[in-house]
Amino acid sequence: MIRSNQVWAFLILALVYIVGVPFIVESRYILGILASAAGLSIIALGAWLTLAIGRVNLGQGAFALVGGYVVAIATTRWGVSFWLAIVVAGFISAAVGVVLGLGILRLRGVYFAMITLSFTEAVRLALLNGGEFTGGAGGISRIPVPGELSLLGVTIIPAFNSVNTHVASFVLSGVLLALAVLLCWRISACRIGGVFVSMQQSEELAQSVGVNITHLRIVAFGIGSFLGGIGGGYFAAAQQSVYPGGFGVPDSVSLVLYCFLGGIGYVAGPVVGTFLLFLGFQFLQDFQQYQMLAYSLLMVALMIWLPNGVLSLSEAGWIRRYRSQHGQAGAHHAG
Amino acid sequence: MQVEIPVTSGQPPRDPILTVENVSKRFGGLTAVGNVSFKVKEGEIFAIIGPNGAGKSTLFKLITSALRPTEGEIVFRGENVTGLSPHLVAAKGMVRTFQETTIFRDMTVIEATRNAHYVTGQAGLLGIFFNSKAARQDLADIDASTDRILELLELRSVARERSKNLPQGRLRALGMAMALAAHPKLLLLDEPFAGMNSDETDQMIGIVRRIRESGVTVMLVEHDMPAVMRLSDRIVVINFGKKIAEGVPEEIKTSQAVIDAYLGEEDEELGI
Amino acid sequence: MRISGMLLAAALGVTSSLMSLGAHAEDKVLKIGQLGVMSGPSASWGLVSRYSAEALAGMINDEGGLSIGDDKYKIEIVSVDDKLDIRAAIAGIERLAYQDKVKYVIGPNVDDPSVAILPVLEAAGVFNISYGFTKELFMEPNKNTALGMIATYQTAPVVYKWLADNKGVKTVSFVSWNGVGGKANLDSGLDAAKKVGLEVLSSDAVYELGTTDFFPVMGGVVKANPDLIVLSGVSPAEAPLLIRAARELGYQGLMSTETAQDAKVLEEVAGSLANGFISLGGASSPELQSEYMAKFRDRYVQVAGEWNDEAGTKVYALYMLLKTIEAAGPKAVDDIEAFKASLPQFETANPFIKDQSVKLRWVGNSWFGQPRQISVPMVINEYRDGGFQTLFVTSVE
Amino acid sequence: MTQALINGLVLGANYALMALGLTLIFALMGVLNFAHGQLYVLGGFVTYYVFTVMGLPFVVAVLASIVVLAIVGFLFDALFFRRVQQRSAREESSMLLAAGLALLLESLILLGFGEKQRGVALSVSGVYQIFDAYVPASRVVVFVVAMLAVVLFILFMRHTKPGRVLRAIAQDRDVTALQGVNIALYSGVGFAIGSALAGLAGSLLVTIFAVNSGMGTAISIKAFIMVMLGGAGIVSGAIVGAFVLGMVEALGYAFLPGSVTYLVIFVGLILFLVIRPNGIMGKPWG
Repeated sequence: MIRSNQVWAFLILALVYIVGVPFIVESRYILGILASAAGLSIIALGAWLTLAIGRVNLGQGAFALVGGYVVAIATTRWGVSFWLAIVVAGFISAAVGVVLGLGILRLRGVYFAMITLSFTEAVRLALLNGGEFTGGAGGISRIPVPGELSLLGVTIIPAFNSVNTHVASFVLSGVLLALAVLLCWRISACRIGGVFVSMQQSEELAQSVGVNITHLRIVAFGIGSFLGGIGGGYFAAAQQSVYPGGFGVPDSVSLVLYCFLGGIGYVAGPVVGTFLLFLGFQFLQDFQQYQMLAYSLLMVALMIWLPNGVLSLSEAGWIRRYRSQHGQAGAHHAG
Repeated sequence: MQVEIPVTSGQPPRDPILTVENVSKRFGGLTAVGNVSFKVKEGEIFAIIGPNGAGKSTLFKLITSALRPTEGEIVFRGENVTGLSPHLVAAKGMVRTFQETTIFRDMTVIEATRNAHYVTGQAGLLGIFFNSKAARQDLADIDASTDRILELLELRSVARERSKNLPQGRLRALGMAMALAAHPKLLLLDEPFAGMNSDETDQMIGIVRRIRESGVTVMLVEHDMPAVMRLSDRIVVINFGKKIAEGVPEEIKTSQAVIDAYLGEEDEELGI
Repeated sequence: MRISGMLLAAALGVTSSLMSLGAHAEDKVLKIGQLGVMSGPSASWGLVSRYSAEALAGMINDEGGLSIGDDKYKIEIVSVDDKLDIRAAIAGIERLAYQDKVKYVIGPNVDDPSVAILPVLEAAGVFNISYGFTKELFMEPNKNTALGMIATYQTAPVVYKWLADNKGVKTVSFVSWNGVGGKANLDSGLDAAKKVGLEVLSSDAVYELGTTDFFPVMGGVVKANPDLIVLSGVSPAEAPLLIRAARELGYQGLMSTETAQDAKVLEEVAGSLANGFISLGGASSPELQSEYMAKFRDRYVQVAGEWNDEAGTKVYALYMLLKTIEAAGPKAVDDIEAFKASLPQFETANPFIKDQSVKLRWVGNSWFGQPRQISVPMVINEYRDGGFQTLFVTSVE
Repeated sequence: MTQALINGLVLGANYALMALGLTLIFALMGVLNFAHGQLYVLGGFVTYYVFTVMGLPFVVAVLASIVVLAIVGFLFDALFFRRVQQRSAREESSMLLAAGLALLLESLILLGFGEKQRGVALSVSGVYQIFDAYVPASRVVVFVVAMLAVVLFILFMRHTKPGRVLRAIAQDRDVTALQGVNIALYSGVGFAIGSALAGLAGSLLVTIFAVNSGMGTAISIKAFIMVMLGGAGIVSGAIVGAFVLGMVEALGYAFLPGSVTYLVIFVGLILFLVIRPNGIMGKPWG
């Protein structure tokens, strides 16, 4: 059960991040990488939802590509507003996910991982060979920055080019991420989350008590694909361009890695993992040619020491002791 | 849905709740189950027994729709459920348990039982997500039901233990608790006595009886003859995929076919 | 080989990079950014850029630094790996522009990231030397990007003409890689072939970056048996494999590419099968190179562990940036407008080749409508037994 | 056409060598080894270093690759996989660990051996002509050695004690452990053999494909395709998968434009796995 004070705490934290950071951080570079980390976190949350039902999903890169291209094509060719386009991008990605999921979700383990990996490659190659429609190898550039969103003549969101574009992108990424976290948090805390955990541990058993596993697998995968599409759509507008190589197999693998390193037992896991590793890679820049080495060492070391993710530190002995003294232990069950 | 578990009187009811009619299953040329028929009546404890490899577990899988029969029909409460998806069979009120390997390892007893209440409740997925009025009512019902089930199966004391840390007997009770959470009319137990000592067996017999008293028909597939004899109202004996006997425990005990089947098996075991 | 000293080097790298964060000498420092792909299958593209810049910067610093106005500047190269990835390229250029306050950047190596960073160059006032060939990069309204080498569309007509005149080439087939760069190269090659009057037998042989076995790709090309097979814009890693596949499939004709290659790689991978292969070269072949170039080679070996012929073309980017800043005066250190204003009239001797009559300038007016290209000498080489021999030298304009 | 078929056959033999080690490690550990391609690359570089830089005979170079890679594989298991498999709540962790190790190995190779493409030119030269198709002698040599290695590997797995133990572990880890087999040791041995096979593949194929530090991921993905196509964890499956991929690739490049070939391969693989998840040779289970 999510307690309302937890929700308030989250909302305040999100607000402080979204509003406070642009005041403190002047560097466009830092704002830029924070925004990228937030965008990637949204996509990683999608991968996390499929991990929640016990599937290693290496197809998130493909859904991000689909979302990005939907935004790119809709805004540049048909003049659709970004705000409509990104929502459409999410739903088209979800639709692609549902159709694919109908065929592949009964597979598990490496079979599922491999098939989604193939999907990432297939989408990339399809976009590469898509001719005029997808812009082929050159992709689509000159995507306009998000314009004004107004309702009944009242401006809700100002056009990005009328304000500081960097700050606007940062705020957009933060808001989208907060919404994505709320979505996943709610799912995992309500009964559906409990059923997802059941399915992850034994689909046969879940089915035996009447769970329509086929249906719920599609739901989880569909929402995951939706988040992939939203994240991809965000990047299309933030970078003002999309390319077939924009997301590939290495990205798909990284996204799942972020989830694992953050801790897949926690909703915040993918977000913590993404920020830690993506920003970590940037800050290791000072190692110059040893940057990649330092980054991969950090990653492997984390996996060895904290195989259940960074957030599993919260279950370390001393924290648990503290909690039990303060009467909070065991208060996590879903429901 | 109401989550009352109605307590009925010990009146012996007569309507068949499950009818297995001429069911066969062949794998390639091999006949695992051949032309088996029987009826389970509402309110009874019914057992399928047979020596190792007799086709018991295949039959069990056929009834619960984990396998599709090559021939024959399975009728549950007047409805043909042959080949129906397992979750639909469960939703209709026929719920199975597993042997101990299949559990939600990382959940506590209370979590696992609450989670198993999937089919109960009026709220759809969106209702649950937005915590609609119906969903909140469902949650209250589930809490109440979970409470009753844990009480019934004597699991209160271990409610906050993780499943993987439970001793054998409790673990099997947890399996039944999860099955009861789906509010079955017919509970199918897969070898509930396997690997138990006599104390645990006694306890389990008590639990199964109480389940029946709560109004749930019980069918079990079992290898352990003495326990079955003590517990069951009626028994079907399977050997080499065929029904070789059916009747009350006294009839089975004295059936020559059954004695031969089990003697043959013991010879084999001695020979190894 | 470096494998033995690697741990030591790693330790040194960490300490030196930590130290460089704090310590600043009395000399003024001019930071030059370098953005390119330095990991993954195409790592050699960016690393050669980087090593070239570091080697030349080291030479200049050893000579006391660069004189701009009354001050001496030490040159510092700040490198960022773009992983051939758009997100990383944008993050990289933002880091260089906003974090390191760099005004001049060398790289990226290919087209997509070069296009993707344009908005940042504009917003931050950064001047970029790109190795992408897309013409729009160097044309109005873009003013902040210059081409650091010679593009396919510039080399191809010259090479094809020479081959038609001197080797009697009449028919040609193209092989290219699937990507923006590959496609652009292919188009300009086809265009040039048409102009020279060559008959194009096939141009649909396209391979994925990272392909290992080129037999299937080359099969169809060889079958048509053209006089010339053009390896359009291929990387140094793939060229020898393509050559070898063609030769092993029985191809006897000529082969060429418009990009720079490395003789050592050709020798190791294709051996004598690569003899006669025609490619674009820097001025590093013995008969052309000056003493300064020889010094640079030594320095490069110190930095990178081993010479790479591609460096012969890539050394020009940093050299031209520095010399132009020097000529434009102190204002240009922080303001690229002063730098850009001096481009049309800037001219200096080319220290890398013996022939001192050839000057280095910013060219490209006829191609891009503004001087946004370094006049790297166009040296056409032929590979033979482990080294390059110069066929002819010309220039872009 | 003949050329396309011959290309496919030769390609298949080379690919088979790439896939063997991967399928072995999968069978033993249940790990889809994302670092497989990097192990292959390391094998190629070791051979290059010993043969070209140190100037030792090619046979020594191949042996060096096998030994070095066997050690690396053993250490991978002992230092990394064993710990993570013991302590992680989710078994998928080891797949991700492999992906992390791939990155680590790749950056080490880049630092150690540099960014250049490296090749080894064998002194075997000449080209055979079969009908109207060409087959270079160097490929014939590699083909023969590759097939020999495959046969030796199969004999080892069938007729030696360690081979039998490894097969038993692949079949049922827990039961084998109950019989008093030192699972930890044999896992290490299995991993070592799997890596050594990857190293052998790299060592032989560096003579025709050359290696560079960044090509590992592409190799891994190709090997994954073959293994899944043939049936994960089954040796014969890996070999069949390799020849199927070789043929499809060769025919695709002959008749389809550019990268459409791999688009067709990936879409085909998805459809194939949906219909038959256990691959061509895999026994349907569960």
